[in-house]
Amino acid sequence: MKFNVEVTVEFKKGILDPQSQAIAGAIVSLGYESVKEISMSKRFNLVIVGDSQGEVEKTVEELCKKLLANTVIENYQYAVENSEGK
Amino acid sequence: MKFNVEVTVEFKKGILDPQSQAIAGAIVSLGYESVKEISMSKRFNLVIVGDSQGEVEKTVEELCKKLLANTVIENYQYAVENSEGK
Amino acid sequence: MKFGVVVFPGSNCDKDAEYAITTLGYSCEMLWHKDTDLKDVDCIILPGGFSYGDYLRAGAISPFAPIMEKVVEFAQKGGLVIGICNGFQILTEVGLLPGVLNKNVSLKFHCDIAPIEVVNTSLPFTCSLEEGEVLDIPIAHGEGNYYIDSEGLKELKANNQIVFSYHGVNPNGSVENIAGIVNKEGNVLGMMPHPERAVENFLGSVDGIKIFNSITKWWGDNNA
Amino acid sequence: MPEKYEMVGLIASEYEKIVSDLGREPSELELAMYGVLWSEHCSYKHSKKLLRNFPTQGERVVQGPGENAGILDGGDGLGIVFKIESHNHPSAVEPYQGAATGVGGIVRDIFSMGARPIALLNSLRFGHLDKPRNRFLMSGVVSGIAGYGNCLGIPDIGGEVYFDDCYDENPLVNAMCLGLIDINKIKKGLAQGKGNIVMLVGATTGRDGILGASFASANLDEDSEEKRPSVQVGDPFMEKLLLEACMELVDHPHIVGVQDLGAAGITSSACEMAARAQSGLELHLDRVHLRERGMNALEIMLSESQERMLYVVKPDGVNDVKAIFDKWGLKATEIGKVTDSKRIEIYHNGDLYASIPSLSIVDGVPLRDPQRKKPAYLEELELQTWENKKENNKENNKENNYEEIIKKMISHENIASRKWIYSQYDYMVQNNTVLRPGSSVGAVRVKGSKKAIGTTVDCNPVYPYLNPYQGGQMVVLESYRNLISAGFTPIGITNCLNYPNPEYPENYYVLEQSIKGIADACKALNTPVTGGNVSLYNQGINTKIHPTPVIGMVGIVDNHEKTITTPFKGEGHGLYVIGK
Ligand SMILES: Nc1ncnc2c1ncn2[C@@H]1O[C@H](COP(=O)(O)OP(=O)(O)O)[C@@H](O)[C@H]1O
Repeated sequence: MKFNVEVTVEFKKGILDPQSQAIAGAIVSLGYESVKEISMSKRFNLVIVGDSQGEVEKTVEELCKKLLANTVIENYQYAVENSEGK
Repeated sequence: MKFNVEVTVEFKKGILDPQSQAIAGAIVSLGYESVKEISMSKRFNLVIVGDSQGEVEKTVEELCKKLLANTVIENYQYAVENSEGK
Repeated sequence: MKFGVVVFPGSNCDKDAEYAITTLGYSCEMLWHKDTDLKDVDCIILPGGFSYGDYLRAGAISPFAPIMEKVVEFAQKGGLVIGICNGFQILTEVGLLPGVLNKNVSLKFHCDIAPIEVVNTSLPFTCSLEEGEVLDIPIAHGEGNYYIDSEGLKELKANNQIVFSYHGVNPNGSVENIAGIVNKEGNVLGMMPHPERAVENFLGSVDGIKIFNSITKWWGDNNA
Repeated sequence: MPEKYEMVGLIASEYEKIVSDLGREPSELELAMYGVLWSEHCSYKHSKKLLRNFPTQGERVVQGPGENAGILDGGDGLGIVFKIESHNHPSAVEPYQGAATGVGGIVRDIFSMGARPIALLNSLRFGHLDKPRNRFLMSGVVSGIAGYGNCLGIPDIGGEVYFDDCYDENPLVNAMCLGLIDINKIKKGLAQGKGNIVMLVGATTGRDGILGASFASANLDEDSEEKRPSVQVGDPFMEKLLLEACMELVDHPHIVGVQDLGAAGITSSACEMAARAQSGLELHLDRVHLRERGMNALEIMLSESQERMLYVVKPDGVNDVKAIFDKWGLKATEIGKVTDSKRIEIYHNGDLYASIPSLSIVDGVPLRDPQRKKPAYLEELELQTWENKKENNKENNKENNYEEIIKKMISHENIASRKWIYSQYDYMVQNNTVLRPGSSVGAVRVKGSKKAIGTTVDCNPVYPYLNPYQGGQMVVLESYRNLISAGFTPIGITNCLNYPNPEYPENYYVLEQSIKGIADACKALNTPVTGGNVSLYNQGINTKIHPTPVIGMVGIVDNHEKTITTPFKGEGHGLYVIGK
């Protein structure tokens, strides 16, 4: 079965995020006063084959820990969806 | 009114994204054969105030074009949601 | 002739550009990003560095600096503008040059002295160089991988807009080994290599001088 | 249940000293402040006595140990400011950010003195690269150094890397920076003059890196994963702005003192600045510009958020300082003032949270004098005779296919080309680089003159391991040889002493012996020590590092055209071996 997986990786709360800060600064200097907050994160879209949702989730969990997220400073979240089930 | 906005910026199809490629390569070398595709994108979460959904969408559209995406190589998508309506 | 070097927050080759220009005996004004006065300069240099930290994309935030509105106007009127490294990235982001500069295929910053070949000698920036001549010019960048779609590339070639190409090794994966291009009109140059770093023998090369001398020669010929 | 002083890394006798210095039990904040300032990392309690062996004087020494960085007289009013620092434990946990913030910290040390940074170097140690984790660490560390230094526009002109199993659990990341200053414009970390204003400038203060100093003062163990939040994230862009703003203030007559915020954040900078000036400080934490809401006094005082500095300014200068930082898009906040109470007084929302004698917290730690014991392996080595050494060598040298041997040697990770590393560093920015990485020393020209400054970091850890005293000497001699063979006159050193846990007598013996070796070599060569850094507790569960005293030596030459590069210059030239 094929699964569509969406992983989001973002900075942990309280960790300095210079990139989002710089973007926020640019938005201010562009004069968009209506923008109150901005934060940036990474998203990964994967297609994974597997026999079960559980098996794929295990793979994703490992991938996040080993590769996609730097768990020292980042958190990750993911959603796994059977693409054939629809 | 306050709106939650989620913007996704990704490489256009057919344009080589060295970062996604490197991640794909790393996944192969880690031995995850079940992973068939991977692509990476940037996600921005914004809080914007405005009188109407339409007004906010206009702001977001401008921001994407001017700053958040480089439309030569990137596409963007967004979703605007009234956070007070709920 | 008078050069102007723009100082963005995070520029770090602004002083090197000034040093090269003044060492070669030309005059130089520093242009602060918040100002809107171009101080009557004849050629504007957008220097290397990490303007606004290169956050989001290299050069993405600089187009909104107040000075840039004037720089764009100046360029559109035919004024000479050179973007070196980060300056090249800014020129593509602000739309004065086509294409974009992606991350190096190695995903790593790369520093070296790179041989580059002169492709077009009909420009103010190259008029005293020879076609096919190879210059040794330092490179130092993480996002120098020039990309343009095939339509755009055709147009670049048709208009003879490719100015420099890497000779031998392509250090970053750029399309057609492109190291520098001009706009259609030929007055805005963007290049990843740093000619301002090749102006004294002990620095490893003096080939950068040839580029500065071309510009001043062209200026002299056209404004005498 | 551990005692409350144990929770902050202190021992019973230290706690007693605190109670006696204060004349009462410390408050929670006071104890935490003592905990970080009396940690090994900040107090040098295990090494201070040993460091007294170093020669710190000489006709060229303008500033010896004790300030943010040392300064040597380069002639004609030129001050050469330089220092080396370790960022070992943070790099073991998060290699990119650990190494990046290591660079950020050492660069701030240089420009807080008023000097413009002109060169970076780094000295790295990892376990062998056949282990994926070591490859991960090395590539993270190298890109962290590159990411930070390149953005600042300071050329990275040299370094060294060495691989050995002993660094498997505990890699070493030492960064060195050099800067130039007009000798009449030196800024010091002094909080002088009652009524002068204390300003916190640069980045906002967040919860990152709280307790980093005590993290550096313990072994790396399984819990290190849990200690992860103590890793800080660097923002080189912010540092570049801070650097330029500070450079603009170098000439300002109203600046009294400057210090960067490093380990232990506001606590260490404020206390050290007051102690040096024998003054007191009154700080109001509610004025500190915070990144996160709801931070308490303890978190603010111990935050190790990067890219911040403390300025002491005469009241008339406050507006100028604000204007210059504003020009660069940075915040400068008045957080307190200098007093003559000789105490550090910390207020939060009007309440007094701490009142500590500045000399007690900075210099009051009882110095330790641990047991020494010669390690058994050294005794054994000494018993080996020349004869049985030769026998051993025969065993190893069965292979006599020289081509094979040479191929094996040049492809060995400790000998192979380092270009993979240094091509990631911008080593040409600033237009001064005379000798690039790939030469035996790095060198930069001094603009406006023909002078060049040559510099090198070296340490072959095998020598101090096999013979701590002579090995210490040999490390200094290697740096010296590198400089003179490139045409420079060596004039002084900084050093980074990377050692395992000093509480073991064997480790302490080795530390003491190698310091004596370094000191004696420096005396003989007239290369005084102007500063350095001590990083103890470099060991893991199964391994401990070899003694690794990294020497950063500086030399000068009057004409940069007289420097000598390493490559062969032409066919037919003779080859000579000089010396014994
Ligand atoms: N970590 C590093 N950073 C920068 N340059 C380095 C680093 N490691 C090695 N180099 C450079 O590579 C060259 C060779 O290094 P090494 O094998 O350690 O030589 P040496 O025998 O001179 O110590 C030197 O020029 C050195 O400056």
